[in-house]
Amino acid sequence: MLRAISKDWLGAGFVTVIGLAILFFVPVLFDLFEVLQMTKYVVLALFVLSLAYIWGFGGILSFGQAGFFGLGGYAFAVSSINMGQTTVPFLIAIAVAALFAAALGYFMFYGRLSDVYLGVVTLVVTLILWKLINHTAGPEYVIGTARLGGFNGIPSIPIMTLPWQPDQEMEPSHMFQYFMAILIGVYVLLHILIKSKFGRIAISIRENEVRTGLLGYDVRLYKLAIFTIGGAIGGAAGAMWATYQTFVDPNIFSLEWSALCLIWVMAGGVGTLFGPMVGVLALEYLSFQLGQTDFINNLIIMGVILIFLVLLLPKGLFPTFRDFVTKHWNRRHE
Amino acid sequence: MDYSLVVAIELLREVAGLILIATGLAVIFGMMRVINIAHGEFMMLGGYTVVLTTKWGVNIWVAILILAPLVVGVFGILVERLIIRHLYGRIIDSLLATWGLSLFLIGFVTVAFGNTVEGVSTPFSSFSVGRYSIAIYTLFLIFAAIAFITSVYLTLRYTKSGLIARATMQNPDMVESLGINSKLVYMATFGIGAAFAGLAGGLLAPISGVVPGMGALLIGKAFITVVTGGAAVVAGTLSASAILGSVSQAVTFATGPVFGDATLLFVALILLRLLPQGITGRIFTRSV
Amino acid sequence: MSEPALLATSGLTMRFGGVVAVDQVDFAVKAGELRCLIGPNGAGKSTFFKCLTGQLRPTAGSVVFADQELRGATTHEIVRKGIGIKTQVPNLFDGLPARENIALSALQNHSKKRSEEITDQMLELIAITALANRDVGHLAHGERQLVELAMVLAGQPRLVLLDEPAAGMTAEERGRLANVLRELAGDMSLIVVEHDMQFIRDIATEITVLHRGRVFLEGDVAEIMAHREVQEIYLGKEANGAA
Amino acid sequence: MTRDITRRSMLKTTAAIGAASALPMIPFAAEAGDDIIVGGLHDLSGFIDFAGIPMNQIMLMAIEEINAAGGLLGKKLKGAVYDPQTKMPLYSQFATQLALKDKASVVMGGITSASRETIRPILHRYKTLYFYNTLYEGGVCDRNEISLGTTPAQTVEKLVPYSMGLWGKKVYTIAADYNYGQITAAWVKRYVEQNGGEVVSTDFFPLDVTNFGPTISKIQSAKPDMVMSVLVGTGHLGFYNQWAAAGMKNEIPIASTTFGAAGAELEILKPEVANGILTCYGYYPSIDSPANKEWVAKVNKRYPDKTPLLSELSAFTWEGMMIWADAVRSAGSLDRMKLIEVMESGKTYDMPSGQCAIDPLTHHAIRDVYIADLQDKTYIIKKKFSQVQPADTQLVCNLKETPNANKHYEISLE
Repeated sequence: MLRAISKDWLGAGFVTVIGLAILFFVPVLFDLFEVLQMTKYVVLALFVLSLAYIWGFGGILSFGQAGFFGLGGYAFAVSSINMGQTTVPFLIAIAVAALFAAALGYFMFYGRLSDVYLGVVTLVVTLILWKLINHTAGPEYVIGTARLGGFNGIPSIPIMTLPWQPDQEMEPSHMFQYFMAILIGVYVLLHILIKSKFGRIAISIRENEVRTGLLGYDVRLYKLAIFTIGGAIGGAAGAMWATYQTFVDPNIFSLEWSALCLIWVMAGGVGTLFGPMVGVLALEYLSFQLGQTDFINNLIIMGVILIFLVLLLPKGLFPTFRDFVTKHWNRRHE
Repeated sequence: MDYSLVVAIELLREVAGLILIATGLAVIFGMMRVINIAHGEFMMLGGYTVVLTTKWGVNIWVAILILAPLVVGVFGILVERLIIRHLYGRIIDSLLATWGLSLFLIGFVTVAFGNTVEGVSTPFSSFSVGRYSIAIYTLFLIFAAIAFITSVYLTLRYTKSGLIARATMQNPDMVESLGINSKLVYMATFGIGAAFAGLAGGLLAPISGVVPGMGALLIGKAFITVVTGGAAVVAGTLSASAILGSVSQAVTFATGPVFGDATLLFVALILLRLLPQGITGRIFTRSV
Repeated sequence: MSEPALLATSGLTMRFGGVVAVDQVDFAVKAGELRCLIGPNGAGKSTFFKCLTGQLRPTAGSVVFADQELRGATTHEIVRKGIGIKTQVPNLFDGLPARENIALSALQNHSKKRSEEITDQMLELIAITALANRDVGHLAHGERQLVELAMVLAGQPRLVLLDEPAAGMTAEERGRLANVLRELAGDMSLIVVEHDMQFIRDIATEITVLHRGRVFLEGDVAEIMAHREVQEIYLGKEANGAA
Repeated sequence: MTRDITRRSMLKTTAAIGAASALPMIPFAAEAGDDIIVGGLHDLSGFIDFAGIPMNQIMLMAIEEINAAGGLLGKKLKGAVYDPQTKMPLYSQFATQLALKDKASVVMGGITSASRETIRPILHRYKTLYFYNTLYEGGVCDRNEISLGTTPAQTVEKLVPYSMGLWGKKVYTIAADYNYGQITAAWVKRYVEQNGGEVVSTDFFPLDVTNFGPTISKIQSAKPDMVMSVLVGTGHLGFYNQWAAAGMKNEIPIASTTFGAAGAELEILKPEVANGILTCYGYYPSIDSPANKEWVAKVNKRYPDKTPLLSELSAFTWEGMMIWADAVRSAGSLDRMKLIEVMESGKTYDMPSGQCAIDPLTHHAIRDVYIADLQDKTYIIKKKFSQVQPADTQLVCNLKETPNANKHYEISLE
């Protein structure tokens, strides 16, 4: 017990220290292009945390995590174009995604839906969002001064500013550091949350929902809270994505994004926060490298990798690696 | 009057289309708890089988009704042996693996056959309903779907293998204790599901574009139909196809295809909300 | 009735379509009482149990616990009012150690530190301290039953509902359980749904017999055991079958 | 196709260098050397690879030809080719890489408007000259971009009166439900009305629609003289098959400014389905001019096994390369502003597609446009229009007045 707890905190502390080191040293050591690439991984890592948390530590499998990502992105795009600043829009994006998650969560959890079936509802809702936003090509779909743009999406989204410097667009290296700080902050907060009473009950829901209810906990409320937190994080990531790319299009809601998010979590390992972030890095980097080669159709390679990942590393990269290390460590110390 | 008849035929055609694309998925899903994301690509393979074999001189009906299901069915058995059998009871893993398979197949077909293979033209001509003319092939599709679902029903209801299949759906753990080789049942099921997908792809080949990415256009609807339908293969697919197909097509006639599709999803959502345990409860009790 | 009942149902009815599983049951348990609920298969015991726990919403009638109406409340609300529920099949967090399981229950109303203390008390009370750090998924069925009981008690309920708590236990475990239940009675009320007549003899003071969804008879052990009709409808078949 | 890929030996070395240099954890040291880097961003896999692969092939062929003639400014050209896999995040990533790491002198590519709007601001920000060679809805106003594709005002304006003259004044429009479809449909309506006709209905279809039964019935009940198709993508291919199957092909004729744009429809649909569809583009392989015949022969010689689909997209990619190379030679420099000034000078280029110039106000091509009738997979050119202006973009864009513009305008016809 003691060992388990200290190990957990040690791991989280270690990850945080690495994160801070990356935050401070990357902009110094790497050139503009590499900083931009790493900013992308940071945003996606935050996105994947949203699912890693609700799935790994609340047992809620969402097939539609892209819905929150997309809502955050669109909310940020529309509000920042209208307001001419970015701090409030960032909060709006988080709020919109969180509110949508809360409403959807209420519909699902208080309707006593369960398990994968819940996954299907999240998937269908995201598909509806995708369909509808795709349909907004006409000039009548306008919010304030922001055209929704249908299939082509919203271009020219303002670049985020620091909350305390609203007049100055962030330099790429500052954006990287700002986003990295957000990522570290969310990671640490989630870790604290997981270790709290709330987190323990959330895990007990994942382990045995019925029993948790029989102990007098309002399972629906807990799930709703977890799902809403996940939605808020997804929305934040979406807003960061929008400002990073300076555009959003409906494909942000697509099945592909939801599936990618699932795959990153799966590949990294369900039930950890660190693993899925590694999963993002590994798979996105791979996809990027594949784009630079042309010896064979890239879909073939991605497909084969996915199949092998599932067949050979079913627990995910990080847990497999961790178990391997622990096993050897124990052997040496026995 | 003519117009109502035309609308009715189109409604039936949409329902028939859903039945065709969903049944294979439903068989695999209902019996094996495997969500085959590559189902759309299995249909694409069926389409390619028809397009390529007719090009080599094979009669189009042989290609659609025999070769497409045969080729894709054999391929399905291969996939089951190589990939799926390692993943029973792991619903999410099987989903990811079949997604990988789907990407692989799109890429592979593109490389092997190219993405611009000349299609087949639609057999039969058209007939007139008043001032409207309708492709006879539309009627053929409707009858094909009826024949298809009827034969699935009869097989499940009256044959020994149908009995085994139903027993597997009720309680997969029991089958082994009845002295039946469940591995064989699963292999056959996956093969049959794949063959259905191949047949559907073959039947749709003459009226859609046969391209490597065509599966992605079909899988979403098929998936939603199956999930809405629930555990019972025939009743589920039939009822879900009927409701979703007719409602969405009616809305399409009234407004346009955008709201038709959105309505399909929305109706599915309402159905799932109203019948949460009744429809899918049995399938998912053991999952995740 | 000299003192007011802690839990009382009146006219409690549960219909499934045309079938009446529980038919206008009036039932009352006093504070500190240990009551057994028996009846042949299909007598409506389980349905009645689920009506009390909120897993089913009764068609008609009322359930009053400590002067509050429970009908329509959800399970967790009912638990919060002070009713502990032990289900028929042990329902545990298989991936977690026994200690963690029990602590999760105590956490409901207490701080982390206090709930650790309560957990230790419960482990001692049920005499399962030896199992404290083992994952409950790896325990034997009877051991799991005991862990679950400890878990329910850690929530410090005023009334505990137990559905066949002795199922799957060794004779030794069953004896231990009977002792614990007898000890608990007085501090809290207990309602035990049970099949095992030997176990009932060991613990019971008062027995309610359900038959065809109705209360057939109430009385103490000796009375019920001696009743001819009870023997016919219930003991005649069940006792032989169980023996 | 595999065989074509293995041929791209030169490309492989580029890719290998690119792969090694892109490891984010290793600070990039190797420089691209003295070569001039030409960036290519075309979808080589994913659902529009049928368009991207020929464009890429033609771009590489142009590089080879320029190198064979001694290169530019005494240096060799080197293609830096990436496959964005039809994913917008990869588009932005590779565009950034081309601009910042590969230090590309020019970037060719982007196929959908979405991909263009992804990379255009990036290349604008990092001052890397950009050629967009695809037909689109018009409205880009950016001095850093040269847009060579035709826009609705160039094609719809010609096709509508021509086909109405042949068939009649009642038009039914079916269009893809996105910006290109919406805007083109609006232009169709304007030109139909200007020519005294009537659009009886305009239906929009999401790109994933495959069943057109209801629409075909609706068209039959509206009884138009012709159908104007602005359908796009492989899902919409089903319309032509279902149209023919319903026996409508010989009843109501179809004109289109999208059919066969990248050549795929032509290959996939049987002649009995596709024959008789009237189209309008800035290029057809059957253009009867010495320049075009020579070019087509060159392409066939370079890719004898499987010849790339020749269409506006691939032909204009060639033209983009040639116009850029000419500017480099004239300016004697790779300086972006100098090249832009050369191209803005109103120079006329003789190209396989005919005569072409860059409109200095919009950076769009002023070019020859053709109307052709499709018969048995061959386009029979019916009419040629010389030097057609990009009148739509001219409505919203004037780079002489606002040289710093960096925007894609929605051209409103309200």
